[in-house]
Amino acid sequence: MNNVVKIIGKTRESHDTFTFDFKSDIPAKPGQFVMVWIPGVDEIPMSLSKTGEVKSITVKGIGEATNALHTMNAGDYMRIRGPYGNGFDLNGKKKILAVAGGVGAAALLPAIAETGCDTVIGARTEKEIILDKQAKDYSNNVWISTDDGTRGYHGNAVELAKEKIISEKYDLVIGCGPEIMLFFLHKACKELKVDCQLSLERHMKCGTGVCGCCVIDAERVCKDGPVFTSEQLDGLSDFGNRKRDECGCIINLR
Amino acid sequence: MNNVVKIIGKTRESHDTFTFDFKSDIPAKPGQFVMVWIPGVDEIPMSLSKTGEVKSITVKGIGEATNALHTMNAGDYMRIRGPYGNGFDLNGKKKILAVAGGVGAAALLPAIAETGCDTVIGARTEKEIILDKQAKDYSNNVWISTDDGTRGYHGNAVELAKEKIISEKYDLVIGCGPEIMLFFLHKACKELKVDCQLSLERHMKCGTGVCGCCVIDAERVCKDGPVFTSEQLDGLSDFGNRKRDECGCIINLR
Amino acid sequence: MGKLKVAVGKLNFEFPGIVASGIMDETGDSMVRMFKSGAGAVVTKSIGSKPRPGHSNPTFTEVECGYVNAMGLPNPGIDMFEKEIKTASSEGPVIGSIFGGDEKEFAYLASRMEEFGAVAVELNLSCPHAAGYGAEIGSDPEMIVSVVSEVKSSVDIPVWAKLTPNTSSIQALGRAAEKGGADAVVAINTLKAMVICPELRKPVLSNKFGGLSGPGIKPVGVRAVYDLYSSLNIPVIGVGGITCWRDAAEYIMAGASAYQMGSAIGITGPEVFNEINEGLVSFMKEHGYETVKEMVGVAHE
Amino acid sequence: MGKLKVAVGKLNFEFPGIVASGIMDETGDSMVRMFKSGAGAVVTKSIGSKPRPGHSNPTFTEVECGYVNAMGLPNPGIDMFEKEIKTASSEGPVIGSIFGGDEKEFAYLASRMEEFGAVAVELNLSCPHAAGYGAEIGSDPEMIVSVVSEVKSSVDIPVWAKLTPNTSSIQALGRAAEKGGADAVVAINTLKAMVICPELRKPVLSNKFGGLSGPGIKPVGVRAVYDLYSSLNIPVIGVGGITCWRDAAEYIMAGASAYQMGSAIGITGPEVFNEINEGLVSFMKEHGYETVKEMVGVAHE
Ligand SMILES: Cc1cc2nc3c(=O)[nH]c(=O)nc-3n(C[C@H](O)[C@H](O)[C@H](O)COP(=O)(O)OP(=O)(O)OC[C@H]3O[C@@H](n4cnc5c(N)ncnc54)[C@H](O)[C@@H]3O)c2cc1C
Ligand SMILES: Cc1cc2nc3c(=O)[nH]c(=O)nc-3n(C[C@H](O)[C@H](O)[C@H](O)COP(=O)(O)OP(=O)(O)OC[C@H]3O[C@@H](n4cnc5c(N)ncnc54)[C@H](O)[C@@H]3O)c2cc1C
Ligand SMILES: Cc1cc2nc3c(=O)[nH]c(=O)nc-3n(C[C@H](O)[C@H](O)[C@H](O)COP(=O)(O)O)c2cc1C
Ligand SMILES: Cc1cc2nc3c(=O)[nH]c(=O)nc-3n(C[C@H](O)[C@H](O)[C@H](O)COP(=O)(O)O)c2cc1C
Ligand code: FES
Ligand code: FES
Repeated sequence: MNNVVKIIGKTRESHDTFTFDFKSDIPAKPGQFVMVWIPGVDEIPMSLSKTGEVKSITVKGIGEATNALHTMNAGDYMRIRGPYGNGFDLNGKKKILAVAGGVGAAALLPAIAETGCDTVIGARTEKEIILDKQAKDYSNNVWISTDDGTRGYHGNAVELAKEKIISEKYDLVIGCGPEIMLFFLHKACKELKVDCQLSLERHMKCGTGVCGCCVIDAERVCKDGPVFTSEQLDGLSDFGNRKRDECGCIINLR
Repeated sequence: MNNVVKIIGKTRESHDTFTFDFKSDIPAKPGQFVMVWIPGVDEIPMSLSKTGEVKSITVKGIGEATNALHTMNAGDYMRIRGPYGNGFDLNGKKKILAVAGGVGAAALLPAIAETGCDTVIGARTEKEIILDKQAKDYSNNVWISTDDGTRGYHGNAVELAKEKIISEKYDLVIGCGPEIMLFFLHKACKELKVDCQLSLERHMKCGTGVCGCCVIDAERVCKDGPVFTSEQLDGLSDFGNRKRDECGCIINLR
Repeated sequence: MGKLKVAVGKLNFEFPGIVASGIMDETGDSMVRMFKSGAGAVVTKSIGSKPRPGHSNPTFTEVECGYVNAMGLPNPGIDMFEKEIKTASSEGPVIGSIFGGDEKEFAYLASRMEEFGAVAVELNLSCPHAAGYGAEIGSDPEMIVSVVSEVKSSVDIPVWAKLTPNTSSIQALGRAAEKGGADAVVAINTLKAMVICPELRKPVLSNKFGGLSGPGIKPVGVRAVYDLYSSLNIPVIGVGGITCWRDAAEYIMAGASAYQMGSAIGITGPEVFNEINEGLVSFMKEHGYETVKEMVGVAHE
Repeated sequence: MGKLKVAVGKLNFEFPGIVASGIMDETGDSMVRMFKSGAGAVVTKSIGSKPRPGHSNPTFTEVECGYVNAMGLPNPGIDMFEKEIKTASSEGPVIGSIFGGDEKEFAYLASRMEEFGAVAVELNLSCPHAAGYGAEIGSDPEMIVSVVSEVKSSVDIPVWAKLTPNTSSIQALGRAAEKGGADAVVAINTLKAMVICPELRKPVLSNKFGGLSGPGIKPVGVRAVYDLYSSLNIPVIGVGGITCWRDAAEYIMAGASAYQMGSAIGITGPEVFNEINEGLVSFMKEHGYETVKEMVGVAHE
């Protein structure tokens, strides 16, 4: 569970995002995450962007902890806990579409690698698109969308995904990205009557289902999630609406 | 390791010895033993006299704890720890002779059952002979000796064993019984150049190699033993000569 | 399952297992889920006067035999907590855990909890990793007497005192709680602990120190309960490392009228409450116990 | 393996791992075996004035994360022990552990140990399960000062005080030992504990109570060492739950100049000393430590 790993590779994915590779023989499933310690700074959840013997995390620098992580290099030691969470359930699903928003592509990459599924990667603008090349290594169809039209489809990922769902008739949509995007993706999937599994985020402390701080309604995102099915999402009144801060105080999402 | 078992059968083996059967799926090897708790009285080591899914201990009443154990019946609960110790190494040995002194037959029975080996069971007098019928279920040759000649060979088990070793040419002798008997059995085996593995006894507390109270020289009888090979016994100056009491004070055996 | 009804003083619970403070009890919905999983009652996360984020991460880590945590008493503050208790109380009995820096703060928080509908308050006199709170108050018997009696004089609901095992005599702490008028004592909170990462040369938790919970501390908790049962007249509630019915039975026989579980909710999941309920029922059937009460303290006979 | 040499005050040991009192150290031959397995020193079983059988069986049981024991200080008495120490001392440094009912008894036993050739004495001020001895003396700082200073005035070899974790402040106990003149403190002894068997409705150990050792207590020991290191000027020796090199490194970084192991000798075997020696050497190589000393207390930086 607690592991000290050595970084064996660091790759720039975009202006603000790096991937860190490390070896670990602990088994992990697509969609699972680890808690990463940045000594003296923080410990934060990160999806595994590779789940084989070589594993990786793909970190977008958005604040103190992620920027501190960016200063690490090959040869440095990192203490991680995990993997945690349920991951995606990909068994018996034939035709899958992965829909990523921004750094959400990191959480989907192992599922794309495992299934070779079609993929939509959306972002605000061209330079925010990440992991599209890696996705292409596994998938025949990797479609890009940007809100500003600087690359690929002009519009958001959900709109593009809707078109593809209609034309390609998927059995399952898997998704990860900003909650508001996932909220509309879930809605779209319901309309189009396709199952979905979406990976959510909440503030995390223990990562392992003990402290209860990451609950969405009564579900622990770290343990019962982070991946939830269409039916589960139907029953979660917090989804797209509310989260809680470190104190447990409610924050309205919109 | 700690197990509460229910006694499922109680069999009288002789005027002062009973066998108690119980179920336990913890794997055990011939020659291993358990620590048996007699609440309010003591906890004592007992060899397993069956080592399959149904296990048993065969208890000779000689003092407070063993006599208290005798009052137990089918349906009663018993807390045992174990199995402990190394057990006999029977791999690759073709022709084996088991030599039992008194209740030592209990420790040998599982090895006899596993290998069908020839067996010598000795005792002071006829009514002390136990488990000979059970041994016959597995073994073609079960020879009896009594010191007073009331049954079988007139003489002690070591003398009888010597004759058989000479006539039958065994690869290995396994033995359990009073230390003085084992001392002479070891000597006999050396003279006759046959390997032996003998199961020893010392006062035991932890049973698991921690407290150090059961050492013979520097070997923990509970963990490194209770079964020792000819070569090991050659190096043990305490063997046949000295043991220690509960305080750790030396008691000379002769 | 009627066999499993227990009473702690004048309070009655459907099941003997109670959710320990700090585990899946920060929100009303979580508490409801725990009732549905077979908990007889839920103790809330320890609540203070104001919103408090607790220590920064890392606040938690697994160790070989449990967890070490230094959450640092994060909580949304008593005002915000009314809603959570209201939600939870509709489904089962809620015990309000509170922490304060002095008698007055404890008394204030207790009366708010009573007002919200908590069936009892549990005084956190034992958290080992929050400066100025918890064990820093609860290690001193005189301070315990004074906090408990102040709270007693301001509420009508039962008052439970949760004690620390980081002491040379938990009996002395228990006697102080009883003297102050406590209706029950709860033992144990976590043991003072630390985890260091050799490669990174540092204590892992941001607070450096934390509290050890889980299976590793069970024998310590059982002994604490045994000791308290033999020296107090008020009920004892056992907590520490329970993960299966045998553990629960050990605590009950040591003298616990009811038991709490925390770490097991991470190790096994919320369903651990139901599993243990079932295990206890079949144990009781096999051994001829009609009620849990018949088992309480039998190890002293 | 020269990298592993350590000093505790004026004593030098080839390896940092020391056999803890009470484990494979009742006879001279056992102690010799432990030296051959890579122990840098051996602490003897705690020895008293007279032969003593200890508590009757059961004295020991496994628990999920270690052992609970109440051996009850069995020992052959100081007179008989001369021979054992002589045998062991020829192969390595022996530290004589002693327990007494008062200052005079401790002082007498210490001087006998010195006479036999022990390189130091370790005062058992912490055994949690022997009436009138151990923690019953060692929970009171004043008593510690008085025992340690009496022993100091009767021997020339270093005096180590072994402390109990069953206290609200192990620092206070450590400061008392230092004030009495102790040359080092050893922490921790076992935690007060109990195991009950539900089917048989009784505490398992004949003494009812016992002490918890093994992996489960490691985070408690690491914290104790960390606390002692930051409040004392004398060396600290760490003990409690060490079974692998990472555990040893945790203790060293918390501030231990050397460490002891007990339960691991049952869990892994005597060879655990060599295994950890090797593990530490490769860790030190990878992380650029030339000596164990460079690692001592680095977690405080
Ligand atoms: C299951 C899960 C998987 C994730 N996977 C990835 C990933 O693969 N790549 C990636 O770049 N990011 C991922 N994140 C988000 C990542 O954890 C945050 O970006 C990071 O914690 C921000 O920390 P900071 O100190 O840099 O920013 P801050 O300025 O401290 O915080 C910015 C925001 O990050 C979020 N955040 C901070 N701490 C936590 C925490 N302990 N738990 C959850 N959210 C927190 C909050 O929403 C906060 O408002 C994941 C989050 C979750 C819950
Ligand atoms: C590995 C091993 C396997 C054994 N297997 C069997 C067996 O299968 N059947 C059987 O009948 N007996 C067996 N014994 C012997 C049995 O343990 C003793 O007969 C029993 O402990 C006597 O207890 P008591 O209270 O009845 O007698 P007591 O009057 O208390 O003691 C009589 C003698 O028993 C021995 N004894 C007592 N306590 C212990 C102890 N804790 N450890 C070791 N010896 C002790 C001592 O030599 C003592 O002098 C075995 C012993 C060992 C060490
Ligand atoms: C993550 C976590 C948070 C905790 N928070 C609190 C708390 O807020 N108040 C409290 O009194 N105890 C708290 N505790 C202690 C538990 O209530 C319980 O006493 C302890 O964990 C031992 O029980 P367990 O082994 O079943 O977990 C917390 C424990 C954990 C693991
Ligand atoms: C079987 C056993 C016997 C012990 N006997 C003694 C003793 O005689 N004197 C003493 O100071 N400590 C004794 N201890 C405590 C150990 O020396 C040590 O402090 C404790 O077990 C924690 O270390 P560990 O986890 O490595 O075992 C004993 C421990 C065990 C398990
Ligand atoms: S982060 Fe603690 S329960 Fe999810
Ligand atoms: S009985 Fe304890 S070491 Fe053998």
